[in-house]
Amino acid sequence: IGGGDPESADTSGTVGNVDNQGQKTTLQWATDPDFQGATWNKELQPILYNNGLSKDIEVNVLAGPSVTDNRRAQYQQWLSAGRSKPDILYMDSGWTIPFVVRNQLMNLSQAGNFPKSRIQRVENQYFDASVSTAKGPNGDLYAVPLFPDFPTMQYNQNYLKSAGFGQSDFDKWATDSMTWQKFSQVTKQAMNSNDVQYGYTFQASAYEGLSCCDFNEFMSSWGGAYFGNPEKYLFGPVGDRPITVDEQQVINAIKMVRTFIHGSNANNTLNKYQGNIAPAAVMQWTEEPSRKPFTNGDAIMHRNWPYAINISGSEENLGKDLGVMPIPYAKTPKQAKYPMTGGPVAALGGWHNAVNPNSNNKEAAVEVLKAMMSDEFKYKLFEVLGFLPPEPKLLTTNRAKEVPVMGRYLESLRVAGENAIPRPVTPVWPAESSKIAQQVNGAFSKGGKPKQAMTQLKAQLEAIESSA
Amino acid sequence: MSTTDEGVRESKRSGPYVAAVRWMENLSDTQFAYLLLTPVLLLLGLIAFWPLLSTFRMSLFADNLVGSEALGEFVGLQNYVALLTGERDALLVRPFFDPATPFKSALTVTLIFTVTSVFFETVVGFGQALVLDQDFRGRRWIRVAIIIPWAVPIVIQGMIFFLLFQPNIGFLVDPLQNLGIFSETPLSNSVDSLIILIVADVWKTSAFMALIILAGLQSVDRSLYDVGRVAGATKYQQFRMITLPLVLPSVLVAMLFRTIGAMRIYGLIETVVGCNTVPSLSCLVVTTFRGSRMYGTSAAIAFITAGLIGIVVSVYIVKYADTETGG
Amino acid sequence: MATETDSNQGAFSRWADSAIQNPGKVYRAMFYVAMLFFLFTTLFPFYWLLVLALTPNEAITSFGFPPVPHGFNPEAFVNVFTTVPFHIYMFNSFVLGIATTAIVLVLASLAGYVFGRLEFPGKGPLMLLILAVSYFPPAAFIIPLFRLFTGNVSLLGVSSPNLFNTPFAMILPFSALFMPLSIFILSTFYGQIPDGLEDAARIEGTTRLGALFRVIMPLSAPGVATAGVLTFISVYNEFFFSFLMTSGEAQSWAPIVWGILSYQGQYTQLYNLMAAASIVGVLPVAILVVVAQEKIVSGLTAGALKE
Amino acid sequence: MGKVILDDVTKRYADVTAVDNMNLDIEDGEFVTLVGPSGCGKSTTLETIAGLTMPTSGTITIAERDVTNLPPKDRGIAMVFQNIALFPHMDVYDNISFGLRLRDYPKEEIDRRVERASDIVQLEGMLDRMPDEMSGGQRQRVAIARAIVREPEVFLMDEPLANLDAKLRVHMRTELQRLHKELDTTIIYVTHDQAEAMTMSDRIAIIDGGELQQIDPPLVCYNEPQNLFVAGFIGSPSMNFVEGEVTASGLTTPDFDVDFDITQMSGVTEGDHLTLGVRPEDVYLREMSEGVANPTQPIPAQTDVLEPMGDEIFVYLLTGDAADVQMDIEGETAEAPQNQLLMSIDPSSDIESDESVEVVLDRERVHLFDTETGDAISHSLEFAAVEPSATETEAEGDD
Amino acid sequence: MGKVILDDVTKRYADVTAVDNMNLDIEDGEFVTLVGPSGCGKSTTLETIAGLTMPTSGTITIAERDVTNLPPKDRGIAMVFQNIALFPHMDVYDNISFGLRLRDYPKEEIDRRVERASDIVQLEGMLDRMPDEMSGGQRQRVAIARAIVREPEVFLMDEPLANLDAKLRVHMRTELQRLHKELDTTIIYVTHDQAEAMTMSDRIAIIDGGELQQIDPPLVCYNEPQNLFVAGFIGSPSMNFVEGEVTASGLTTPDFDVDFDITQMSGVTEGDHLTLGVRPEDVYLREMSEGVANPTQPIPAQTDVLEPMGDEIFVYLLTGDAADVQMDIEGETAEAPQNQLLMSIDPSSDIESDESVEVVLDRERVHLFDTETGDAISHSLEFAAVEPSATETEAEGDD
Ligand SMILES: Nc1ncnc2c1ncn2[C@@H]1O[C@H](COP(=O)(O)OP(=O)(O)OP(=O)(O)O)[C@@H](O)[C@H]1O
Ligand SMILES: Nc1ncnc2c1ncn2[C@@H]1O[C@H](COP(=O)(O)OP(=O)(O)OP(=O)(O)O)[C@@H](O)[C@H]1O
Ligand SMILES: [Mg+2]
Ligand SMILES: [Mg+2]
Repeated sequence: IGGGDPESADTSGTVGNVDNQGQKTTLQWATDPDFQGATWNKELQPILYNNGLSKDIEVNVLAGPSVTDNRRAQYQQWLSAGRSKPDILYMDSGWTIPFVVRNQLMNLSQAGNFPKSRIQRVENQYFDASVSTAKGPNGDLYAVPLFPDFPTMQYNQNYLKSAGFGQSDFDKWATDSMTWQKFSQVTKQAMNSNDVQYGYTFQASAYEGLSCCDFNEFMSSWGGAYFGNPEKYLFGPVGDRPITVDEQQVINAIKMVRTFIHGSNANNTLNKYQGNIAPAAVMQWTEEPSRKPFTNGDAIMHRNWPYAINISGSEENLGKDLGVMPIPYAKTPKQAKYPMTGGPVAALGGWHNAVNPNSNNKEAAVEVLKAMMSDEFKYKLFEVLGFLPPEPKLLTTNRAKEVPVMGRYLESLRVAGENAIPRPVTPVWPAESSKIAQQVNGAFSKGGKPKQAMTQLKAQLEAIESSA
Repeated sequence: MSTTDEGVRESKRSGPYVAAVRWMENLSDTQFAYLLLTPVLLLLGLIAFWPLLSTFRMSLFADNLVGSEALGEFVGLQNYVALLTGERDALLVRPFFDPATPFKSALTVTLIFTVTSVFFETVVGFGQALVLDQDFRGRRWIRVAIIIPWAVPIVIQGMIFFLLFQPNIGFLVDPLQNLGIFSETPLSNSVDSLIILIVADVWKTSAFMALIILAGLQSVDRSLYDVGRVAGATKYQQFRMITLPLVLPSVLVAMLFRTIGAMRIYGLIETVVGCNTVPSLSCLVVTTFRGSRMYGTSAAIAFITAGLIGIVVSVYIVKYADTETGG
Repeated sequence: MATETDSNQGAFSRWADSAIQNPGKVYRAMFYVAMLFFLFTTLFPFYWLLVLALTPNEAITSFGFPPVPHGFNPEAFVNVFTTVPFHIYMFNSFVLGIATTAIVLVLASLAGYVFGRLEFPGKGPLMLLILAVSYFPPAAFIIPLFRLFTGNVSLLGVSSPNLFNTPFAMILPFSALFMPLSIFILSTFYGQIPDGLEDAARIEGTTRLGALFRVIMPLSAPGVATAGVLTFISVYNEFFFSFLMTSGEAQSWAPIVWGILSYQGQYTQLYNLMAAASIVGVLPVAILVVVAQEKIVSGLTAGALKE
Repeated sequence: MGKVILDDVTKRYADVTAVDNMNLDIEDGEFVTLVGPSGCGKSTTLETIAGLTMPTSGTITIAERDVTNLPPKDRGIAMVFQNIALFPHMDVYDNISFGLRLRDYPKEEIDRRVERASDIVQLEGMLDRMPDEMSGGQRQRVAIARAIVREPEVFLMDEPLANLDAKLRVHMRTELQRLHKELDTTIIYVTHDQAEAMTMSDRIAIIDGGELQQIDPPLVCYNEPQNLFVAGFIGSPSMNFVEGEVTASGLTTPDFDVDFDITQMSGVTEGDHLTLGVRPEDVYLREMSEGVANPTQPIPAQTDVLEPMGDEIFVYLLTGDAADVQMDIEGETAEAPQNQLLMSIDPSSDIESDESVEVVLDRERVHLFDTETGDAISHSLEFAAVEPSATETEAEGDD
Repeated sequence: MGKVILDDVTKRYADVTAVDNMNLDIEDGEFVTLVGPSGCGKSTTLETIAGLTMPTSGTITIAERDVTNLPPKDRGIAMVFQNIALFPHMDVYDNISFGLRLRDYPKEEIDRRVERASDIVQLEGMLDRMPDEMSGGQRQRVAIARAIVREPEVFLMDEPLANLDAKLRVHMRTELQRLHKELDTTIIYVTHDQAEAMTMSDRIAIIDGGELQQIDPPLVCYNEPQNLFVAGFIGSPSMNFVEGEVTASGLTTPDFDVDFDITQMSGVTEGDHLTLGVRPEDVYLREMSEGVANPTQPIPAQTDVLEPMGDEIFVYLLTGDAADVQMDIEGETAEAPQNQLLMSIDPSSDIESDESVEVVLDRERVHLFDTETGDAISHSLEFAAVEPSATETEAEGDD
């Protein structure tokens, strides 16, 4: 079964070299259906040519499934079978690393036509969290982030206004969000002063989204972590790192959520928090079911990805009444036990591009990645598809601010991006993720016992870690 | 002309075709049987048996999560042992078998699902087939109506039931909760979810049963009912003594394949509740296969699943063989 | 009120009396009750699908009972085709379905004849072997098959043809995996045809195979049609191989599941389009299948099964 | 109790009238046989009586109850089907006991009856065979046994002995008659075997084209057929028919004349077209006709084909002009061609083919029919030619 | 070309031997009829010839080719099945033309043949009916037509006329015989109708329990049956059998004696147990026996039941002691009980039941069989009693 071969160092390759051949090279880019058709041919590809890509290189979009698991399954299939197409692979930051670890992606750090300067630019200017999920254990770069994704807390200003909050609060929260405690009070207050169905909606179904993201945020914002110090252990070494899910701050995070759902009178809840602000339904909600009531004005607070900002913030929905702030926190970074935790942490999403090591056109593929790194391409992506630029500095420019809807909330997004925390993705993460989701979801439920669940989870994670 | 006529005709056609036909006609029953089975066996050999053998080989190797090679070293039956003793449960989405939590371990969930859904599908499918077997105006449209669920793709079937039981979308959660049937979040509750899955499966695949049983009903020689009627059989007696025994082989085939299908349930789970909530045997196969690239484990679970199915369906096989021999 | 129940009772007891005298009435009534019950239970979720299709995606929230569409948005049925080339996916599925069905019916007929009408050593074990194919989850086949169809398997130095993104990469596995069901159905039906008719055909000059295709198969028309319909719909709905044996583009023979999946985004699902697409994809098939089945059955058996 | 009455029963299929305005009045305990050409509606008549087919119009009464709309099971009948229709999934025992098991008879009673019935049809020891392991005749016997175990009020039997050999058939006939007496049931029986019809029935109903032609005791049908159809149908081999014209002195046919006193015959006038009918056994070689009290004039003929049957010989005679022509075997119908006469004689006669002979007819057994309508006019020419007696006195003694 | 030879053919089912060591040698163009009791193996024999059943042992030769292992289609046969076996999904035309269409005959040829065949079986105008819209007899005719359009070398017909009425049956017989001549085919025919067997066949093969009993021309079988079984089977009503013991003066039975010269009879010695057989038509009322050249002594008897058959009357006689006993109808077998004698007489006789009469037997037509083995010993007592002539000269003239 084919793996990546490091012999890809086809050093002599330059753009000119490809050019000299006078032959068209057609590359296949497996990517999201969003890129199909005119979007690519008319709007995005021309930008590449404007930014140094030879006209002899043509990129065809191979639209695959948008559902991330399905895409991963496809790649696993293709790469294991050693297929040479597609040349460029669009990869979830949540599962790029296992492919790297298995040598199934081309090492860009060793690619002849991907100079050190480029690598440095990625390392220095891109969101750190994103870059960390595109690198191998040896620190080499295997993928170039195309766009990142950070959840934020979105809210309906109307309800908060009638609860006595005002624009100044909103402005402040935009970059400097609040503690969970304050959050619960604000939400409760707004619920009391409005006739609204739901207070706070988020996603707590037993699925990947809970372990990678929603719960990861709750936990990290309490200063907790799955595997001890994220700076050291986030991506391994598997089997040789602490497992810290049974620490008190993790348990507290669960108790806090239990309070949100079941009220502080229920077992295993926290007193200082306002309870009953989230419906029990969150326990079976994923993104869309949780978003719908919010977009429709039936909820006050809602945690979701930037795509939801675009929808809820559009004119026919909440429009300007949509407020956005970074995710609230329980502990500040200083108070938090581990680095990278505490404060308005945001789970990292987003997608990278990597090169198929079996491709017959690796050089040309690298050229394409390089052209995609141009600012103009990133802006265009933001404008056309609403995908955030992967560099914090591009979020502060006027061009970015002019992008409809999303342009209004760039500051919040930047803060989120700077506090982003990747999931601890390793080859065993899928197994760990489902255990985490199960235990956490179980602990959230009415009769859940956080302490016991986390002790169990620790044992389960230990078993997984040790078996790998 | 007369007598030699056929002879002439026969000899006019000659050559390899006639030779081949003659050769085939002269084969003994056994030879002929194997000849006719050749294409099927070739196809299955290439597309089914060979891959299965190769997968079986995979099941004898350790998982390799990290390296570039898909498989680790040869470990013999260790994967099977680890799975059956529960040693590998940690790496599975849910334990393979855990009597303490029957609704959260793959084997028990699968068996509960299979027994219940096949039972209801048989009853409902038989009922539908009996209705469709009647002659009435508009029967064709009723038939469309009954077939429709079977034609619905699993993704959509999943979506239908997923949305029906979403608190802010569907309309079934509150009433069912008020009746005390379901919890307020049925899709995060293993028991409720299993019930929903069974209902969804019965909805869709009863049509499968109905179609096969209907075909069986249509093949019954109508004059036997005349005999039955004259002999004084009530409708029910006709059903029990004539219809039922004569369609029994069809019913068994339908149940056999539904049982196999139910024991491999996956797609519906994935689209309605997810394998975390309702783990089936196939869930274990797919999650280890797609998620973690635990190919050895995955292959071993696949073979264990197949073995379990084999054990369960042997009940039918015995019954089926009975009806075949006219017993 | 009292009189009303009275007259109700009167009507009911009158009906009951006449029913006792004429049990045919009871059967008729039971029949209608059963029919309505089945109609309701099978169509209700489908109606729900229609409600979803007609409701704009953003308005898909808080339905009451009975659910009615929030808003009326028939454009969904148009958008289904403008968003992705759904008709091409449907076409692909049709081609795959018909090709698979044809292969399965021919091969399964041969095997069904063998298992249904002949006695020979090894019959039982062979049937079990073939049945065993369907015991395995599709995942158990995929790795070797994928390698086979991407030209990664070689025998005696000849490597397998690259069938990925061609219909064959799906038709072959479909045929193999749906074969056991058809074999079992057909052998059941073929086994029930009286020997006399096969004898008559052979006396008239058919070969054994000729008798199969000219007499046994037509006489088993309900069974053949059912096997065909089940196979066709199974292909139409198949997920695993449909998903992995093509890269997913309409022009790469991706079937209808890909069409429906393409209304799903990373986080969003266009429920209304998915619902509309499935109605568009399913309804014609169901009608076609029923009409075809009736045609097949009546065409092959003509009056044979009439009373 | 088992009186069966069909009142104006008609059954029409799309383009065929299978039963046409049938009126039958069958007494309790009577044994009535339906006969008629293939496709004349016998089975359909039984089916309407059984309730398997709804008549298009008319009513059916069994045992004084109008059963026209009753389901078969409430009509108190048992039936042997022409197509046998055994249950393929049941062995012989289960097939036979089917009706009894339906009625929850006690096991011993069922066993007893099944044993008796299988004795009657001589299937002892085959009770555990499946239908497809039996010969045609064996299956038919199972079907008979299945009906007789029921002991119903009315038996309907559709050619129940068609597949049995002569000896078994004789045996079965006796058994059925005994059963008929013993159970005192009404039996409506369809057969194409004349001997069966003749020996077993109280009355025979002859049907043609769905219409009842005659219903009478067997010998009445044989000796006094009401019309040409019945005359030709009953009796095997069939009655000889010769068309002719009435002259003053009797009947003139193309080949020979038969004289009789036309004044003695009501409704016959000179110039009428009549058909003369005479059965083969009533044609005698002139030299062997001593036993015939009242023969006709000798008729010259030539013998053609001889068919020795063991206990008799059938002699095909060519009369008149045709005596030179070879027998015309291209004939489209089963009726003998105009100029052919069939004679049945004793096997001891040493007649040869292609011999010139003279034959006579037994006047007492010559029938006359209206050629047009087919209705019978007379069943004997006895008195007509010899003694102008009684009835019509204005007779013109012409000879 | 259509010579059919069965050589030691045996067919065994699980527990039944359906055909037991059958040897048949059927000439080209011959018309052979198989008869025998139900279940004796007639259909099975045809099936082995057709190739539908593989014989357990033995070989089959058709037209000088060993076809034992050839498929049916290559044997040049057509067959009419006992169970008719029409293709229910085809209309009459398609059923009849099936074999021709298989052989790609031109459309016109097919039409021509189908039309002719449907004419022969009188199904004109029914070509577009489906089998289930036809009566039993009509279906059977379709089956016949399906076979005859093929014009093969060998016809196998399994009770092809069982469901037809007498007239049609006579017609069909003629047609089949004509076809037989015209096509010069070999026909192997199964029937349970004696008249059919007698009139149509060149030879009759009598089978019992799977074993061939006798194969001879019809009259030979009738007049010289080789054993008790054949004697009892052929002829309807059946031959009368009386068991007796040989005495010096002839045969003594419990009820009467028949004298003959036992010395004239090879293989018969005093004390042997023999069975006397005499056909009903060879039993005469003494006063009507003028025509009998060589009658036995008168036998006193009493008439019992009379069965008028139209052209003859069956008289059941009780002889000897039994003359006082009522006819025993509980009899288990179809054979007449020991002391009962059946006589067939002319319908003109005015005999009544319960009358005392004297009857004589026609010596020339009295058969003797070995009671034990059933083998025939003599088919006439003619010479035996009157003129001790020829053959054995050491005869002891005992009377
Ligand atoms: N498949 C079978 N299995 C067992 N026994 C069988 C099978 N087929 C026929 N037999 C037996 O073989 C014997 C001969 O059957 P066959 O059909 O040849 O009789 P037949 O002479 O045609 O009788 P009939 O006149 O009743 O049609 C019968 O006793 C029958 O029961
Ligand atoms: N379902 C039907 N559709 C149309 N015509 C039919 C149907 N059933 C019977 N017939 C016709 O009705 C007529 C009477 O049929 P029936 O079966 O009563 O005849 P039958 O007297 O029993 O003849 P046979 O002696 O041949 O059995 C026939 O001409 C037949 O073709
Ligand atoms: Mg009939
Ligand atoms: Mg037979």
